[in-house]
Amino acid sequence: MDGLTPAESRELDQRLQKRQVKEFMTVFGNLVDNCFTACVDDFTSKALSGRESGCISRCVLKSMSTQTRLGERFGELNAAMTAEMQRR
Amino acid sequence: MDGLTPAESRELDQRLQKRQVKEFMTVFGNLVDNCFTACVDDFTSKALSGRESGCISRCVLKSMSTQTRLGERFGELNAAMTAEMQRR
Amino acid sequence: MDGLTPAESRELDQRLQKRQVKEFMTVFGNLVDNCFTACVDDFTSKALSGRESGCISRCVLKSMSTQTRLGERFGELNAAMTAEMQRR
Amino acid sequence: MFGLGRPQPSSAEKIAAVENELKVVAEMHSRMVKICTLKCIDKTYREGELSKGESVCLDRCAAKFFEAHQKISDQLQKETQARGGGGFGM
Amino acid sequence: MFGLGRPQPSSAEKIAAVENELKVVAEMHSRMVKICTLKCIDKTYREGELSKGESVCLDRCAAKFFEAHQKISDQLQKETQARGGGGFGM
Amino acid sequence: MFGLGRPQPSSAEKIAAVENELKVVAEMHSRMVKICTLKCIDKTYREGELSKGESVCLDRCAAKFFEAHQKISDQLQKETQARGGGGFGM
Repeated sequence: MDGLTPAESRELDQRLQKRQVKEFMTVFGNLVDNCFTACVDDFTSKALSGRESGCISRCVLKSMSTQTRLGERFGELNAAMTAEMQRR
Repeated sequence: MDGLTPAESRELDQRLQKRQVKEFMTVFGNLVDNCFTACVDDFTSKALSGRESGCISRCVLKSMSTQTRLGERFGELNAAMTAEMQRR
Repeated sequence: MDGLTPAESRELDQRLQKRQVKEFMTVFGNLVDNCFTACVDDFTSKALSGRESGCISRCVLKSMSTQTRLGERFGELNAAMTAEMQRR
Repeated sequence: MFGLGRPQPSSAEKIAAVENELKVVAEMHSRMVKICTLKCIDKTYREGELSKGESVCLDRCAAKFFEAHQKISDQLQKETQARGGGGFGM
Repeated sequence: MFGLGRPQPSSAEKIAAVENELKVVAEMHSRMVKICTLKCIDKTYREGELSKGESVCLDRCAAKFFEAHQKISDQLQKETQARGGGGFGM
Repeated sequence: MFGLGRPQPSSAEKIAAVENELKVVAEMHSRMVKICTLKCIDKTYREGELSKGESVCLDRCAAKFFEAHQKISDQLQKETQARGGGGFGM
């Protein structure tokens, strides 16, 4: 995992930034899919109703909290697993 | 979006062509998934029945019309959104 | 499909190896998704129950057999289709 | 989508930027097709043509999808700023 | 799949063509596994081995999947030509 | 994940290895979010905040997901060795 020269680190950083942008787009896309699927079901009008709009807002908020909470758990569990594997 | 030199445009065109091929493959794959899932449910034989075959044909036709119609709407809505964002 | 020089073959081999790794990761990921979704449904505890654990084991076994069996069928059908297309 | 003002990009950067923009648009398009097909199209496929009801549903679904997309994008930007950058704990 | 006759491809083009062909086949394989697992495998996983019924179902599902794939590919080519190229409004 | 002991990798190889490792981790993360959202979050979205029940469910789902992931990875390695390499008929 380590032992990279400064030039290698810089190259790696750039790639990781690209990856982060890509991942953000995926998270965003999944969020749109999720919240639209869960909240929009009435196609008698072409504008979002108040109910749909509110549902989407709450869905976005809850999805962000979910993402944050699971991100924390993932970090902890991944650290524990990595430590475990190095002990083996 | 603009300000590209001719060489850059050519390079871009090539990449866009590759992208189009890739997108076509995705659309095609989704169509197969969709129509197979919706139309094939009888596994007492290894050949498509007349009913399944007909269902798949209609599914392909309807999917193409859906793709076309949504493509038009997408173009209009995207143009409107772009115009809106430039006005901001 | 053929007519590659040795250097081209070597380059191709490397790419194919990368592809295989990538495909293995996808298969593995789908298997985790599948077996977790099918087997884990009780969130009153944070450790897998005996029932869940057993279900996952059997799911992995069955998924491997499925993969193998469908791999064989795919090979046969693909060969037949290729032969058919060359006859046209 | 997330317009960034930067000076003098290189040739490769310009191409990558246009390419990326188009990729974002293409993905949005593909998501819309998937979701609106699911919401509007009768899965029995008794007919090969779009019914009047399905056509209207697709049009409205497309409009709602764009509205929702914009709304979510705005809200996300606001929330992310409020929470101080990072966003999503990523 | 969509055979194109072109003269004298370069080294990189030849490799890309083989790679692409294999990618198309790999994707088809992966779609087939997903869809036939869904159609044929009992989701309770009470057994770790394929039952006779599941095995036969997988074989038939694979055959039907290939037939449907071919059928759809042919129909799409015909329709696209009839509608004059572009296809899908893409 | 599948640690391979190899001598003296080149610069490009080292970068690709780190990148790949991170990609594997990112994909696992994204799968976990998808699956645990599905298992734990009430789809009516009557509330914008996680309920106590949902929060606890997410924590446990994450722990179970890791355990299952590890378990499946171990089993797969064992089975693949037992079946003599190839695995999955790939």
